[in-house]
Amino acid sequence: MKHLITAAALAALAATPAMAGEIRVGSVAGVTGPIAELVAPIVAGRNLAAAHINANGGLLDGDTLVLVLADSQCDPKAGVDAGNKVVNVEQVVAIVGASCSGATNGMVQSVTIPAGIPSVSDSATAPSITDLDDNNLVFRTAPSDAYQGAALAKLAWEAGYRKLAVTYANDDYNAGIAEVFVANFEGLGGKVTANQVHEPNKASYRAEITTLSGGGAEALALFAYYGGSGITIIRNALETGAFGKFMAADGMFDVSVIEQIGAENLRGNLMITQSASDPSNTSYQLFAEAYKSTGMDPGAPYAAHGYDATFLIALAIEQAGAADPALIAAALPEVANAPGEIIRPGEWEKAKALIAAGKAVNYEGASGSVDFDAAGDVPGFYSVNTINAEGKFEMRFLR
Amino acid sequence: MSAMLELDAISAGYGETEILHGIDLHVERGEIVVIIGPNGAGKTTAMKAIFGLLNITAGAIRLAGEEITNTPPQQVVTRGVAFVPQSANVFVSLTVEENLEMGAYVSRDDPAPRIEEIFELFPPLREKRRQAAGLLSGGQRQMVAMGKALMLHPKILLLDEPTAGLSPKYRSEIFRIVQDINAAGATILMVEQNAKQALMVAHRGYVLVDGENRHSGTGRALLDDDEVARMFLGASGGASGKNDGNGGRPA
Amino acid sequence: MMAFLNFYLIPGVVLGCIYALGAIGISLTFGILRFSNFAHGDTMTLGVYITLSLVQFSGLHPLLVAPLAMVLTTGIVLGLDRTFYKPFRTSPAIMLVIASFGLMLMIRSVIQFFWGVQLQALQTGIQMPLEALLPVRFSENHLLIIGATVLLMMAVHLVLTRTKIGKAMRATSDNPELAALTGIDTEVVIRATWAMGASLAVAAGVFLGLDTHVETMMGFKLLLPMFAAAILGGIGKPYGAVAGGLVIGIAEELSAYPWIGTTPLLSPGYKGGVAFAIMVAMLIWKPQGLFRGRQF
Amino acid sequence: MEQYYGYFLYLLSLLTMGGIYAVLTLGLNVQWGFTGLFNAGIAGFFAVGAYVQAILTTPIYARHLGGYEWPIPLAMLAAMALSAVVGYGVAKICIRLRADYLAIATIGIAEIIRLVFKNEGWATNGPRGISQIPKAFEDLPQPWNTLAFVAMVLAIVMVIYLALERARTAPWGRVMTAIRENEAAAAAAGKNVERFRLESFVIGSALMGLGGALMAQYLKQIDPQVSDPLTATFLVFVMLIAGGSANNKGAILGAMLMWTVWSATEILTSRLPDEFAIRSAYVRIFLIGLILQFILQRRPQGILPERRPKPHPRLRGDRAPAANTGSTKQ
Repeated sequence: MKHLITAAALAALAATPAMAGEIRVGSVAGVTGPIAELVAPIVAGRNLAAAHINANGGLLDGDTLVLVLADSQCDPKAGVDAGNKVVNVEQVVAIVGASCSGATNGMVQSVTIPAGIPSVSDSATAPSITDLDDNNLVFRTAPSDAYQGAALAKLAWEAGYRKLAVTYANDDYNAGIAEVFVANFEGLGGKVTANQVHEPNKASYRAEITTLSGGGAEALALFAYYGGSGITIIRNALETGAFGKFMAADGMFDVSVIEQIGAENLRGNLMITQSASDPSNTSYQLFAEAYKSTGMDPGAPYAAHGYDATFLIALAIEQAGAADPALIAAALPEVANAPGEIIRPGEWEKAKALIAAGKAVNYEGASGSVDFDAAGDVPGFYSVNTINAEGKFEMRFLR
Repeated sequence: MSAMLELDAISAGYGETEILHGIDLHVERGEIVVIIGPNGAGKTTAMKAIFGLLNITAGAIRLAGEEITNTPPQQVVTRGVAFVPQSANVFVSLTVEENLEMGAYVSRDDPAPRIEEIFELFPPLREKRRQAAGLLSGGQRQMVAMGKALMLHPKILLLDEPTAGLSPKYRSEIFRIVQDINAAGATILMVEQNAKQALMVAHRGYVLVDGENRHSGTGRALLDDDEVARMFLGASGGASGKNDGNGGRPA
Repeated sequence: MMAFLNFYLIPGVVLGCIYALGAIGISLTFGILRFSNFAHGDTMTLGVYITLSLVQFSGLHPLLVAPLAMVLTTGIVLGLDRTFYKPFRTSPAIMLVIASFGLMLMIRSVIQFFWGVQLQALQTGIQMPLEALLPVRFSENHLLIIGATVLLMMAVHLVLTRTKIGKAMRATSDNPELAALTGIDTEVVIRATWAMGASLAVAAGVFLGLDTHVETMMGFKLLLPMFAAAILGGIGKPYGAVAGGLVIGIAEELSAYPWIGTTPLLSPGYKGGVAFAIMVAMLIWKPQGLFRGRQF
Repeated sequence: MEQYYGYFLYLLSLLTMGGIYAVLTLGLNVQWGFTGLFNAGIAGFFAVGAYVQAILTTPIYARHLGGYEWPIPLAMLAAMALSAVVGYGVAKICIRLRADYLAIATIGIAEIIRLVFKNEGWATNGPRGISQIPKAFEDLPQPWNTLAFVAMVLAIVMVIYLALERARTAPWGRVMTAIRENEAAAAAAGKNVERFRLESFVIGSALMGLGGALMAQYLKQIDPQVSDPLTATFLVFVMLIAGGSANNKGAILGAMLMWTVWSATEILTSRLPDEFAIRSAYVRIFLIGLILQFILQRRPQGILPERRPKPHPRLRGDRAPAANTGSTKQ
């Protein structure tokens, strides 16, 4: 037993304080747990931003930005624990994360707000985060899903749908977005013929789909994670012939949807909204080009948001002129919002020079223009993705 | 020629509790030997000790002259000892036939001919051969259990209270069967509560009290012994277990 | 009526087949090694990933390489048994339960480490129902799954009733003490149990992978329904596990059928609870299970 | 200096979580350690406690039941009480089940409880959970609020410990041990075995509810994921077994130690080279599994093995022959 204790003590000692020339930022994510497959590309986005910064002069006087990964397991217990570790042991000056809304809510309320550490979440979309009494410490580059549900409802209406069936996975993200979607679609005059929750991770949804198809809906609005239940539902719906057309939000945005169902079955039949900036936009293209080096799809949900959150924190550190949490928190809106010279993904050297010269900068991110409002939220920008002739997602920005 | 089975000053028990304190016992080829004694005297423990089911702390057990002290049960079976426990002694969800087959598990030979022989010995089992053993009556189960034990022509058969819980009719039936299989050549060591009937079929008997030998002798002699009669053959067999050490050994 | 058959009953049967195959292993382990094996679901996942790698390597149909995956998985499971379960053969069941819990974490993290957490597929595209059978909607995969399950069940039945080791397995599951007294080599029986349980779990996992997709939590997600099936059928009763699996699979699907009016009888949000409710009810009112399994 | 202050705060967080888990392990120790009741549905009672605490204390919020704004201690008592009531209900129907069956029944019930919390959104805000849960002492300045909360948790652990130690050595506890060891003998000695088991189950459940109430405060946020069986049931068993089941000190030690292992292994694995960045999380889970196996094989009775209270005088006489099963027919 002594060995175990010794090992734990060594572990604690190994976590030496930030060495000279090193500035630590927490990277808290649900690496294991129910949405592990969604988290990997997001963390890659964060790491890419850190790599860009370190390759182009680093922070302040050439300090290295070190992202310290901690696992929030998508569970508030683990989120709080991860927050405690990065804040107290790793002595980070800011945090990106912590993936799921529940884990984020726990982490910020229990750890980072009391400790005065700013955090920028890249994927927590619950509206409850807006309501927190956060001393202006909690930011997010992921828009509250209040926006996306509305965007998708409008899109559905404009696409000519009047009667839709809705089903959503029973998790914090999908339940929220479905609720907003239904309210907005009905507000526009549309009819929701069936609105049904489903339990994720089941092997078959044929029974649910059959019930949903009863009301003569023109399409199925599907709010789910692709891995949890989304792909299975589309597959079952096509196989049973219950639905041929689908609308979905960004939990479904992944190439594996095309790979598994087959492009020929989905072309013209699937629309997926996604929180993203204009793909014709320079910022997104810069990011997408660089992200390819990770071997993953730059369009993966919230990968761009992960990049932006990390880049913003770095800019704020630069702007603050010191690795000081309070100053970083204050600087975050300054570097994110107008006025200032536009900075895009990868343009670290330029930003560093401008800040050094005392000029204002305004980051225009890969995921959108990331302008924080008073609550630390960003407005939603969405694109819609359909499947093109080559069997790839084709992105169209929604204005 | 050495005895078929010999227990030489065996001490054994469960964990730290010693139950047998130096038991001596021997069974000769072709004998029926019965162990009687009050509750908690260590009768079943002695059986389990022979079978390698508990830890023997002192003494030696020899089977036809070879030592088998603390040999694991599977090897004891291979060496030719078969044990029929008091309860749960058949595989209830297996058929009668399959139960018998399992009795020959350690052998590589085809068990079918021997199964037929067993049916000769226990005719009622033949018509129930495809029935699950769990559906049989108590007496028939006991037959299955004994048949299973006899599958490999064991050198010695250990029976733990074969008549426990049976009706008087079946009880006599079982004792008759015990004599039959003995006549067919099996050596038998059994533990019994029905001391009187058991001693009548047995060649010899042992009386265990509190984990020690108290009496021994031929079945007839023990039946005639006043002390034994008072202890076990009277109105209340079990209640007299309190009897202490000065109860008088045979002179 | 056709809708009931096509969209509720047939999917229920397919799901039931998958549960049934998985539950046999749980039931046998429970009966013979006498503990609830929490690592069973992740053993299934491991087998599916091995199959996936074999498919990617050979380009053959998953069902063709599955037997090899069964053999490989069995080998791994036997190694794990030696290292992690054997020291506890005579310990209280809780030690084995906890050991299996630790093993569950270990197997899963190894899978996640080597294969990653991204979704993968044994087969891509969708499968339309076979024309010839319409209006009954059976897709090719579903026929394959049901057919292969029937074949496997027959194989299991033959092994258990016609071979010496199979009978010894049933005997040991019935009464382990008596089995030892009879001279049955418990270690051999245990190895056979692992082999059968793991192979069937791999088959179940591959079927699930064919019907849906492959991911690292797939087996774990099936664990509790499989437990429910094993309990329902009676512990240590392989045939019971099959019946239990089918009942639970069908019940889950039918719980969403609009028996009264036009809305599902039970909100699909509670679908996962159906298996547990059946299981708890069974434990309370008929703890020996449908097939008179061992009672503790 | 700064970093040592940080370590100190992390240590406090380990003590807090360890302490909350200690409440759970002590509850489990009453059920499993003393009485041998294999309750694998800890997460269910834990969740009941957590949700009761959250609903009773949070300010009014449109998306879930609330607005009662009870004082924190009162809500904690209510959380215990309701968990006890649920525990009574579960025990009433399941208590006669043996070992593994009880385990599986309670797992099923805990999952059903979780589904209820997840699906009855009007009361619980469904999967999004309840946020902004008031926490004891949170108005104090940092670090005093953290210290005060740790002190409260540890004081609660201490009180439970003392109470359980008393119970363990009292006749009640000795009867429990007797029931675990040999139910028939206990019953033969005239003990109403079922009632004792029921009492033990209810007491354990109440403690698990209290653990939930503390956890809700500490996290300030709960959702159905909090009662994930992995971290809310199995981990608790692991802690108790590692610490030493039927030993109250062992239960506390196991909770503290295993939580430290659970949490601190990440500090090790996050140091792995970059290409392992994400995969390190899996390595960590693997390590936890391995450590568990190590403890099980090397120290199966736990770090602090059970210390037996003296057997109950009325049961002692009956034990010896009963242990010799088979040789006697009662």
